[in-house]
Amino acid sequence: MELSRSGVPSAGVALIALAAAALPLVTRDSYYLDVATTILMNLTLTMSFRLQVSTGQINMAHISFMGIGAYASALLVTRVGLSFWATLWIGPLVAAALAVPIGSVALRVSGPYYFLITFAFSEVVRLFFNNFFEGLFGGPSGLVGIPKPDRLLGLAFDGKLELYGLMAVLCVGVALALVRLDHSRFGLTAGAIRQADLLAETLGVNVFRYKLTTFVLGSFIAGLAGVFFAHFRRVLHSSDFGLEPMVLLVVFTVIGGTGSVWGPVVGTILMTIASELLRELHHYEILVFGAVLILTMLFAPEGLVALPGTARRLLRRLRGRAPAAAGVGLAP
Amino acid sequence: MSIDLLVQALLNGFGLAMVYVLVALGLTLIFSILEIINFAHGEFYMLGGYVTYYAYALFGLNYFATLGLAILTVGVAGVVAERLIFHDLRGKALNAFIVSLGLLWVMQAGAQLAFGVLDKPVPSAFSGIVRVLGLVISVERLVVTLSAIVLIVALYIFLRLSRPGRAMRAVAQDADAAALQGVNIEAVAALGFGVGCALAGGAGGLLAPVFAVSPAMGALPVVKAFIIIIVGGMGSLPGAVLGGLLLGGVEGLGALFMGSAAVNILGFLMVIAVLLVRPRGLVGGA
Amino acid sequence: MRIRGGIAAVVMMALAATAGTTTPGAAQDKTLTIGVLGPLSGGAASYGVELVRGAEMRAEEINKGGGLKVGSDVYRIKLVSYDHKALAADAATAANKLVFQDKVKYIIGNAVGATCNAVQTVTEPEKVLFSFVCWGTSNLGPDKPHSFRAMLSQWEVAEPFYRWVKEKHPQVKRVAAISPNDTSGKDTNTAVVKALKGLGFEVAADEYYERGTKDFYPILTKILATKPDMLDVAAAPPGEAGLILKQARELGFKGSKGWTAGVNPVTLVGIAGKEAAEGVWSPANINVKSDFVSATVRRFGEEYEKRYKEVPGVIAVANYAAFDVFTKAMQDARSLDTDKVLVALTQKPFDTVWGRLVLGGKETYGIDRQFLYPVVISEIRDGKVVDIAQVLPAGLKK
Amino acid sequence: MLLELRGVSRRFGGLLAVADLSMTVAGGAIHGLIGPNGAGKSTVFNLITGVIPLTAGEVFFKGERTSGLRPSEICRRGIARTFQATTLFREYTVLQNVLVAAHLVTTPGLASALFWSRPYRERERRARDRGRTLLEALGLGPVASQVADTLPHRDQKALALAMVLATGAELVILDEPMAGLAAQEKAETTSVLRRLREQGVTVLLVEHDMKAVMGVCDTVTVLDHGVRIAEGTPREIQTNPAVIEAYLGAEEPGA
Repeated sequence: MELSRSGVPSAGVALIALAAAALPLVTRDSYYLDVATTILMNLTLTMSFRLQVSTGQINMAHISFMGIGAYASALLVTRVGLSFWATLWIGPLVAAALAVPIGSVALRVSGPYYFLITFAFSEVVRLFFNNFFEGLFGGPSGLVGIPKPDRLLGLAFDGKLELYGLMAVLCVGVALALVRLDHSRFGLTAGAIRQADLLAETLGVNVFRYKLTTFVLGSFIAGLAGVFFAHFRRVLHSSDFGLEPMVLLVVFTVIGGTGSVWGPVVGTILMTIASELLRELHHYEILVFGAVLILTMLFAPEGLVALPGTARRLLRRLRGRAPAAAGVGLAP
Repeated sequence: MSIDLLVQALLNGFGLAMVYVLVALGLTLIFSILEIINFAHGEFYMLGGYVTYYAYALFGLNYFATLGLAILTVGVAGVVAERLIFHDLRGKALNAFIVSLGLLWVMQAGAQLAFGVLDKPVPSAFSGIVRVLGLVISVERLVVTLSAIVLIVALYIFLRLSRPGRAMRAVAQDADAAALQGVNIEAVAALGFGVGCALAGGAGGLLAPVFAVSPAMGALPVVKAFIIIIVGGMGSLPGAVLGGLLLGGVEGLGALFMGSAAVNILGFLMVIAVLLVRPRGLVGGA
Repeated sequence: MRIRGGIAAVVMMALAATAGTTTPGAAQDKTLTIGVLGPLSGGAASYGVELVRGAEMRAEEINKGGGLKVGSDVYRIKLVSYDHKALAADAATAANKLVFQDKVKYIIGNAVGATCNAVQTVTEPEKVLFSFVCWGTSNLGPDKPHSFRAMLSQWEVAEPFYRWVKEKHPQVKRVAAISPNDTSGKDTNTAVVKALKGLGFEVAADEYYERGTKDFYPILTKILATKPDMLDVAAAPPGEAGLILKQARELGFKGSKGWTAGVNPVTLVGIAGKEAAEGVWSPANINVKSDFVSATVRRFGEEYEKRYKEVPGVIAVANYAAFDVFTKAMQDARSLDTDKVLVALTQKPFDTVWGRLVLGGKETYGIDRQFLYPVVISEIRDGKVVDIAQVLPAGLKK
Repeated sequence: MLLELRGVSRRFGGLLAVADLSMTVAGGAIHGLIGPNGAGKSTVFNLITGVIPLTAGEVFFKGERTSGLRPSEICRRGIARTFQATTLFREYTVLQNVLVAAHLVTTPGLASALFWSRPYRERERRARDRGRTLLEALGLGPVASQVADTLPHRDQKALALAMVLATGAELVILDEPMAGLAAQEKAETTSVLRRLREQGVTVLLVEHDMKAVMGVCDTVTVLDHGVRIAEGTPREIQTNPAVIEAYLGAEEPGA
């Protein structure tokens, strides 16, 4: 990772932008646009999740901040009458503001403890939306009747295409910011923390503050995705921000690979498409997915993005003892 | 609110706590040895439940023999899982998370495929209730709790006195040092994973007659187990027992004062509170 | 390497097996694709699976009988069913796939309240007819003219049920209701409480538990302390209702028992045990094996059990009936156009496995989109469901 | 006094690893800390740099209390250290390692990192130039773009030293800088230490190589079982009976 050369990462973002812009030229099928919008929304979530993974945090409450942004925006629009274009910024700010105390508490512990305390936080948030202030959050029935984004600069956002376009702009913006961050000094230090946090700390890096910064920044981005989600789906339910969708985010990210920003991109796109293709299989879908997860982690432990390198290594190893392996394989 | 009601509520909470402690001990044993969190732990509990359903409810095997069979079967399944997919993942938390999640999905969908989607009843082996000072205790739950305590004590003795048990503790404390002293890490890891799963299987077997069995039954105990080991302290047996009693007590009492659905938030708040005050859990070491 | 190769082989076999199940037979006739949604994996899977099976059986019957004759055309029915894992966002995506990818005009079957709202954001603007078994008043209304509830809800059932209890069992004065903490549960308890108050009962408790709960001792201790004469496991699914009754008995409860929104008494009896399930009254239970049900229902039950090795619950029957009603309406309309079918649906009663069925509910929902059919009140005696009375929901009497 | 420890203690369970230790390090000196295995030398380093909390006592740096601060804050005040088992950012190149270490000197703000403004890029360029200069000075110039994990042991040691220096610390604490080095390499390290002293950097080191310690240090403190048993010039220490006793009594005298 050479610091100054911004050409490679920017080219990657440009590629995403180009692909996103090209899709409507290929198809305007509502279903494809819907899936593509979902992918872009998930991309902002997985990329910001990876930002936290890059400093060694597996933040299981990431999706809660999406929920906080979503509920905040939905309520501000329906109850207070604010414009979507205002809550598009207020929602993420609310999420980020709540991330400061929650992150400060959670980051006092690390490793599996951090994982479990963030899981506890996410359940607290989900159960809160589900069981408290029912008049406000809709309780177990969910929040319905959330309007689509209002007009902006003469543009109406009532069609799938416009919503897709909006999400594409948000996603490319987030990707650009995250790629720059990853290839900047900030990203360098973040990676150093992941490799040896104590060494970084003794060299003057305030590890806590770095982690908190990525936590809050990640939560802001999750909140942004949440605001969009609320006005795109127009129905909110606490389970949309529970363990299951969170687990999927982790799966997307890790299957793609956490080594670079492109891992989550590959993972999210491939897995979302695969899951749409397998939707008909009912519970066989999770059977297949489960098997894929296990095999991927066994044969491509660094994720799909790192697969070419892993495969080369594996091939070399296999070639070294190929005859023996064949013999063993045939044994009863 | 009468004292009777408070005591009964507390008793309710403690009623099944020891079974969840068993699940938690399995989870924490695996964590200590392999440094991974096994998310499919609840699915091994589910497997124990189905072994009980088939052996006890369908074939009429003796209740305690069935329990032994559940422990053994699930233990063997655990060893197989470790050898097949977990043995390379020592300490790789994120990869192990994904792999165990995959295993969870495969096992859950596999159970739906093999055993059907509906809840399957397992008849109670013990019926009736004991009334003491106006308090109600179900004989079934009493037997279950006592069996769980016996298993916990057995685990304690195994870890303290037996050779493989001591090897597990040595690996849990310092794997490198244990390896230098000639402990076969590979074997200990496989056995440890097996014993951990066997504990979950035993818990599943114990609760099968109390709760019936279904493919998704593993989710609940594993969440409780997480809370228990965090509150008690990872890797600590007394800590898990303490965590189990605390969680049971809080949930039992909480149900009196707030909506039962909202009670679930208490356990998680307890996790956050404990980690704030004692990041290594109530009984966890430095 | 050998062991890993083993897993790979098993996975490949699983993949091959699943691939085989997805290819439907080719047909010369025109094809009518109908969608089914539901949770097909995870904790709520039993609902979705019953929906799919009910639809599957009716669709197959039609296909075996030479297809569906609509006007001058004959259609073979093709079912497409998607799993939404009980998640609202996933349900919206799945509905999008049905409507825009599979070009489905009819979605017959969905469960879990929050997902219905999400699906409706897709189906209503596209005029796709959507029937479901979700409870919740918000799912039916004049602003949702293309949405139907294919199963009686407690808004239809609770009042006649408790009127019957009041008449036949006057000793019952205080009733406690317990439901899961979700849309169906909230709605059921609300309807039950309204019926109870209207009929002069006392509401001893109105409690909710988190879905997936297994240990009901804590909540039951609280409920039983209010000394109810009758415990209504209102919207609890069979497994959980069984556990509640079993544990209530252990805690010394000896009063009457009801199940306003019963769905599968066989599972309930299995889990509660014969003793704890003895005497449960329900206005919604259906036991396809009972001597009291019609020959068609019994045949359905036998066929279902033969195919799926499980006993059907009320959801399977409801979706079987819904499929029947919608296909009959297509034939009546002599068209697949949803506007015309919509008219045909509300014009006259249908003869179904439930008996006479009409679409009503305007008093409650402001629009006639609720399936109304006779309510059979049953009692569980020695582990068997015995039908003891038939009452008609308000809207069916006309 | 640059560094002062007042009554510092650290307890691990039942074991008192450091007992009521008071000592001072003078500015501009090379100060050695020696003692048999298990004497508590590394623990003292961990206490000074805030890696583990003190059980009792206080640490002052340039007259200000530093005990109780985060390690990063202590580093910001001017104390940097190496670890006994050489720790590096193994996936990073040599230059990247130094850039992370130079973090304090060139603090990058989040906003500037996001927008890659001109001042930000300018500062980055200066940081890299500075890093290269430092690497050249320590003989690591040719391997600057090599991944740290692939370096030979000698270069890893040198890189650890370079990173400590890159922080701009006034006091550098070195935990066995010569362990595993050949005689020739040890001599190079010794001369680097002397050069640092010339530039006004204070050095506190733990080292097992007695010859090297006695050759380069101005002052030597001797620890045994967490207690200070002697302090003085190398000559005084070599003849101190308590020190000789401690080393003879130990299983493994310092090489």
